[in-house]
Amino acid sequence: MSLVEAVDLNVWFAGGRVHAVRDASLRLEPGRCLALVGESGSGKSALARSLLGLAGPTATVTAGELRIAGQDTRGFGPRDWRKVRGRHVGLVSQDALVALDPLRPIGAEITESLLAHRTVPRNKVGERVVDLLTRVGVPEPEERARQYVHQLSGGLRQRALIASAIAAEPGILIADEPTTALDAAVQARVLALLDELKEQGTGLLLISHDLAVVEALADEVAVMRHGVIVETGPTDRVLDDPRHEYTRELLAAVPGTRPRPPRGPLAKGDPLLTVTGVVKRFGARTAVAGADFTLRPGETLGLVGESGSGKTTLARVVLGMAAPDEGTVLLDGAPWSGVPERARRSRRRTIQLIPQDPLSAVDPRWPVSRVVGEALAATGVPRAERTARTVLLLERVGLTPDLLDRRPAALSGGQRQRVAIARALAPQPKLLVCDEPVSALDVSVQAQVLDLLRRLQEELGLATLFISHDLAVVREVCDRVMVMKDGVVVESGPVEDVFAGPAHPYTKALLDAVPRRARTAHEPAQERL
Amino acid sequence: MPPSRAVLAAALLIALAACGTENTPAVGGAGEAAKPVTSGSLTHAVDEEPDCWDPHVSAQDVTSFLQRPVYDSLVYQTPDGALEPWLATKWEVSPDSKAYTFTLREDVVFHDGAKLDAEAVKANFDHITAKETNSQYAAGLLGPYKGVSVVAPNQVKIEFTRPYVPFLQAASTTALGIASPASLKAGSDVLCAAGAGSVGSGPFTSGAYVRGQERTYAKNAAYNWAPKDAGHAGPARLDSVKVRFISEDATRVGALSSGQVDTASKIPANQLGVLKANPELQVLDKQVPGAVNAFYLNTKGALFSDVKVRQAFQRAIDVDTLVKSVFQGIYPRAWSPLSPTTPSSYDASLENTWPTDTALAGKLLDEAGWTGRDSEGYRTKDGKRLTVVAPIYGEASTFSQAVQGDLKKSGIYLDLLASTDAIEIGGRLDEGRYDVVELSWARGDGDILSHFFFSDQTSKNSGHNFAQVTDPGVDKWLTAAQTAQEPAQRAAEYAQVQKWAIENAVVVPTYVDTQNLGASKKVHDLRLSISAHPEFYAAWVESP
Amino acid sequence: MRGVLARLVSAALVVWAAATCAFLVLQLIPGDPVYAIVGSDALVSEEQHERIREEYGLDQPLVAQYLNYVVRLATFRFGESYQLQQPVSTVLADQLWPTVQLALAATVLAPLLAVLVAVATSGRAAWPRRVAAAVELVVVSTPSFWLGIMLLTIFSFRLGWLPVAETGGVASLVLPTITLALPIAAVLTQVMREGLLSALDQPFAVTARARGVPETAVRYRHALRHSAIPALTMAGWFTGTLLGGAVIVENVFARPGIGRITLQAVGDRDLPVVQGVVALSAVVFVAVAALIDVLYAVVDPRLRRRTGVQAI
Amino acid sequence: MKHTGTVIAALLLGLILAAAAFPGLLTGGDPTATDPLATLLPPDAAHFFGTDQLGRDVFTRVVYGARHSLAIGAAATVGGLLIAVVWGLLAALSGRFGDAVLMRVADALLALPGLLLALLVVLITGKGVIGATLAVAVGIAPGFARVVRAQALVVRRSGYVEAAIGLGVPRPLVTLRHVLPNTFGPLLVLASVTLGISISTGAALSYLGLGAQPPTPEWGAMLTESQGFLHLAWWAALFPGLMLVLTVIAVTVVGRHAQNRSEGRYAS
Repeated sequence: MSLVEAVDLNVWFAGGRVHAVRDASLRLEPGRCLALVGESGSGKSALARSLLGLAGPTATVTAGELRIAGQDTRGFGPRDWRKVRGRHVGLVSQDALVALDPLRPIGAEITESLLAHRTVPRNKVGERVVDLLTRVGVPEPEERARQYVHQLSGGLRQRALIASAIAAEPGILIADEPTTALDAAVQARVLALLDELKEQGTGLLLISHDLAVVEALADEVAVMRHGVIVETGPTDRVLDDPRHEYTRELLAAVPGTRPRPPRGPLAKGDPLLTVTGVVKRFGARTAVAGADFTLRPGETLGLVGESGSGKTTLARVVLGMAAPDEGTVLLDGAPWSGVPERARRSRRRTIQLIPQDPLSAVDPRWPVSRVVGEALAATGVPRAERTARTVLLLERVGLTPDLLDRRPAALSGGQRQRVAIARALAPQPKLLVCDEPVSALDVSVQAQVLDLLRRLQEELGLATLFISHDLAVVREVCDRVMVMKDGVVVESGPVEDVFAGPAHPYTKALLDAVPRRARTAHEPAQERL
Repeated sequence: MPPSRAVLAAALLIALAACGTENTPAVGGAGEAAKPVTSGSLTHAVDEEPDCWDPHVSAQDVTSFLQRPVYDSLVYQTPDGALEPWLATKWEVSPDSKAYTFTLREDVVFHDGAKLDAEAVKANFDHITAKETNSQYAAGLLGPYKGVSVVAPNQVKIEFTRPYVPFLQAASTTALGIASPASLKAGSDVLCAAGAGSVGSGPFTSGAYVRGQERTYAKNAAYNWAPKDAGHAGPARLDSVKVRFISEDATRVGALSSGQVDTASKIPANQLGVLKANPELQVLDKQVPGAVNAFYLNTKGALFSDVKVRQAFQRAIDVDTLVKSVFQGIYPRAWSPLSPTTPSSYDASLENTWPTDTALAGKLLDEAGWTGRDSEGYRTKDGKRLTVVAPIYGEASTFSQAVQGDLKKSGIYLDLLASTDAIEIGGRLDEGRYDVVELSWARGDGDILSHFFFSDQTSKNSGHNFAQVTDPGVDKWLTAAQTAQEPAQRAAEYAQVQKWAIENAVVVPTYVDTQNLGASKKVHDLRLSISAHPEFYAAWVESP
Repeated sequence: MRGVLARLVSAALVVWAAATCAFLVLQLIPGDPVYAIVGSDALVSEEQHERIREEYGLDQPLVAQYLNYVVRLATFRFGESYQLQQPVSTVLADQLWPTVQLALAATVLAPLLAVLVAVATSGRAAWPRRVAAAVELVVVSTPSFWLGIMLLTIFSFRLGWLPVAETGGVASLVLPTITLALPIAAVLTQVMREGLLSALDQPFAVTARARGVPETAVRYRHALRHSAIPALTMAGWFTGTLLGGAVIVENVFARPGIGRITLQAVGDRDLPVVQGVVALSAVVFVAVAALIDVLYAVVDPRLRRRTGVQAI
Repeated sequence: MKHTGTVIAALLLGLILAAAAFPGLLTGGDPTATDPLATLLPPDAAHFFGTDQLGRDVFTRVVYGARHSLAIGAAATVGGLLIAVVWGLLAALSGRFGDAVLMRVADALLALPGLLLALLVVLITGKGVIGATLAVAVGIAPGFARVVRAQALVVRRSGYVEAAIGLGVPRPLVTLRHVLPNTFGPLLVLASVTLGISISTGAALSYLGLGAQPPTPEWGAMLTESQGFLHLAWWAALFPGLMLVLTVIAVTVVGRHAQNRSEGRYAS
């Protein structure tokens, strides 16, 4: 018997004005994993939630057939759905920090699942909580049960969330982006736990935008776009031999899965940027504990590390936005740190930032023309020439002049980032600092922006300091790479060398955590090089 | 509320002398069939609360009223105004009216057990006149005080530097009430705080006091020295009295109507109708003797130094209509600065001699050069609006506002500067930065006129000569009246002053203050004193 | 221990700063304070004025007056009231209880009302929410003095159900409490409902529903506690409103209390009393702030200092 | 319609503003004209809202009252805003020490109930319309100052300010171009919501006898006067209060609408 059997499922929102899911059909068997793949807004979450009767208060759900654990759920009232939830279908969502009640100990959260269906006698509940925590691999379960979510690490949190979802032993587990909020290394371990549950017979409905995760876990894939399932099939078949146009697009956009473009010989010449022994402290905490590197014209240096490793602080020191406590920064051979702002001001045009969040990076009141115009004015472009130059810059970053009068709120995320890039290019810099330039963007947009950056780099011969937590992206765009951990640069070298033979255990761990597909996908590209 | 409210609000002082032909209002008089009960309690609502409860210090009328049950005086004054022995069995006045010798009762015991004697009385006069006491009123009542001396254990003599006939009336006031000498040593904190600090020899002892809420009194069972005409003898009939402070008129009346209190004073005229219509309630009223409510015009000010402008102001106000409207026909309109009930001094010949005449007022103002008109219809001269500045301590009364509205019709802007801020008002009055001051001041003696018109009684100099009159003739008449012991002679002198004041338009009398007391019909034998406050001593309440 | 000390020091600083502000403000008042002491009654001579000036230390240089003031403040003496000729501390102590009664009653009533209405109107149906929102808007927009007057007119004067003035009994506390609590309750309801609704939209509420927990249990067990956090943030405002509201409510209902004495002192320029009230309300504010910090920690374990250690 | 309530509120506000600007259009009477022969008359055709204790027409006074009540509220809000902008920006832009001092002062003032603060100001200025206006302004200023400072700090740390600095734009120019306008915008919205509170507080001060003085037809002051004869003439207390409530509601609804718009809640 199938655990889930849905035929022609439709979900509408807002009194029928938004058709979120159209005629979707799917089936889930015990011990199997079905992955729903698509970009945000594709309707995959609405579809999954409708299997719990939780599509939302404004939602209308219809289906030709909707059987869950053998019961026909069409016409179910709130009371009937309550019996299904938790007992037959469990939910694991994205971030346990918010998906578990932060004001209650995790033990209470798991207990709530147990008591909701009275699957365990009241006096056995404590024992059962400990069992469950043990089962999902939480050490010292008795103590953990008394702790709150914020007291647990990301991995343990997610395990606790899974424990609360499987407490009443549901046959079906919906995992909605279960690892997105986790660091790479922890991600792998949580995926292993889900895999184990699947092996034990749970039917897993996985929702993810990360194809690597999907490949690691799913037996079957359903690709959704605009509420429609455009393609379904066994995972390997869909990923290796996509039949639908959209699936192909999606696959091509995943960073790191694309061929690494040929790169010229490593740059030579006088260093544009020289960082020597830079240390930056905030109170008792040392954010950067001694960084040394140089950057030559035309060279791209990747800076990799998890959040809190000191990447952004180092970038701010390089940009002259923060003064180092020790060490020096030379720009174009002249001191850049330790000089008054007045001395820096005229030289600032040399080095420009492309920020992570382009929305906050532009004045919300200003139209595009003024945003770019300010940058041109700051570098002495006469007023008369500004409009023409702005149009040229917009064209250079792939934007049309009709956006000139738009304000940031009326632009898409990708457009905004392009405007930010145009502004950074306006003073004709020699060095770009890109701080996670694509991590706030959708996957398909990410690829376009990365392409743009790479093109600009080649055309203009810019040196780039490229900061990212995403190894795949770094590998794609950088010549050299530095790995940071707790403020210390633990390893650096040419990208190929570091990726092929990581010397530091931390680098190794980072690389191991990258899902299989992302790694293997590079093999042919390397060969082609 | 600072004591100064007593000056500018309609303040009433315990008055001397008889109230002429007025009947003594009392609730449920002797004619009633009901038999007095010698137990029970009464709750009374008043509109204001003393800041300092020491009658020797406070100038507030309400302090005198609310401390009366606790403190007895040497002399008692009946509601009809006659003086009779109280703590003093008799007194002798020296022929030059400069010395008063009192012989004291010998059976009087203070609430703390001390006996009344001449030393005790001396201690009181010493306390009143001591600098540390900062007496705001009692010391002033003593006028040209020279000193006090013990003549015999039961005889005490008070002397003055010049003849001072009004003293005997002053001796009957609560302000000169006799406190236990021990209690006077407790310091101003304790004396001002009421409660256990107030120790006298009165028919009631001072009970608990909650500021802003209520004060209680308990029967003094040992009391046996009531004056002859107190309407009762021996201990008070009521076991206890509770006084509640309810400043909002509507609330006070509401409390009376709903039976939360048995009696309430200061019933606004516009609410009397409601009370009278209530079958369970009754209303007592009594015209207050002394200075009527009047506007005193600053004759030294820029505006009113011109007698024509003063006369215009006097004639412009439609006093008859306003008094009738605001006080619902209950308060009489005044023609003289003195109340008709002030004994042996009222000049009835002034009546109807200066009727409202807006045409005349207009003509006078035109002559004085106030010929222009501004956008709001006020008269102007050299572009300046005809503004009459009237500082008011407290809030502008309905009557003041009605006058303000009426004067607008004649193009005069009456600027009512109402404030409880003594710094501002006091400064203004002392420095003469005003055009008119409106007030009433109760006293059963024509001598009140000297407070208002004697040249040295300026605001800065402890007096109420707000009109800033400096006329040798007036001074002469007033001095003669203070020295003469013959009532008819005094009356003649006072009549001169009244006539002069009206003819020179230094004052615009408006209405005769009338005290209204609302009471449940269950309350009996509650009468209004000479100063128109209820006397609780003889009162009793029907048991429900 | 260090935390407690730091807390005390910063609390003392706030009180000191507020008191200093009050002192400076009162120096700016034009005119001679002696009039405030003796009143404008002219039965006091020039000479007596001088003596009073001396007695109250008004003849000393400003710095000396200030130091004197701070020292007195630190020892909880506020000097003597100009008007009542009693120590300010005595005056305030006498008036404290009626205000505390009123404030406590309102403190109980307002959150109670707020919780009831917020929970009742945070359900799926939108119309109770709309009705409640409209009522809240009206209540919040109604100045408390008018609300009080209207309640008084209707329930005391027209219907005669409740006493028109303070009697010391519970009945006379009803209308003042409602007048004081209603606007607070309306604002609290808005905040709590917003908190509830946003909590019900949070992932943890979805998780709880996905466990098969009934909607009401989600609301009471999870969301209500979350909505208490923004409500607690309002506590400073709440305290201020209680004290400020007391000024108005006590005057409307002719009740004794700190509010009444404050208005009187302001009207009379009874500066020692004003300074006393300022110091008192600063102390209350600081105390409430400390209490709220404790409550925060009770409600939200993330704010408990000791438990903030990351356990991996 | 989606914003029916807002439309009604806007119309009401328009009417009240019209009354404030041109009271003569709505009533031919004189708000201070007394009539000793027509006191405390209940509402009828001649006097829509009845008359008060001096025989003044309550309707006329309510109409003219709009001017005084709105003026106090609006002037106080603008005044409070100006004080707060200077105060908050000074704190945000001066160094750590200046910031600490200015914000501790704000803390100290915030520790006092707003009404008490207003009372302190009235002590200095003396009572009257100007005193009350200043009092309300000072009462709201410390809270606003905190908002300005917080907003200024957010803006100062925002990407676009850093970008401008990164382009070499001088700091004063950055403050003028980016920090000030982006701080002020949200504040204006806050002010529109606060206006209702200011009107209400101003009326409260007048009610307490510290604001507009009789015979000024101000709503709060009218309520004080009416309280003396509540059980005789309910109309004298009802109508001024009702207008006050309606005004505050209208201002609040329109203000909230502006707030929601500026926060983009109606964007989609």
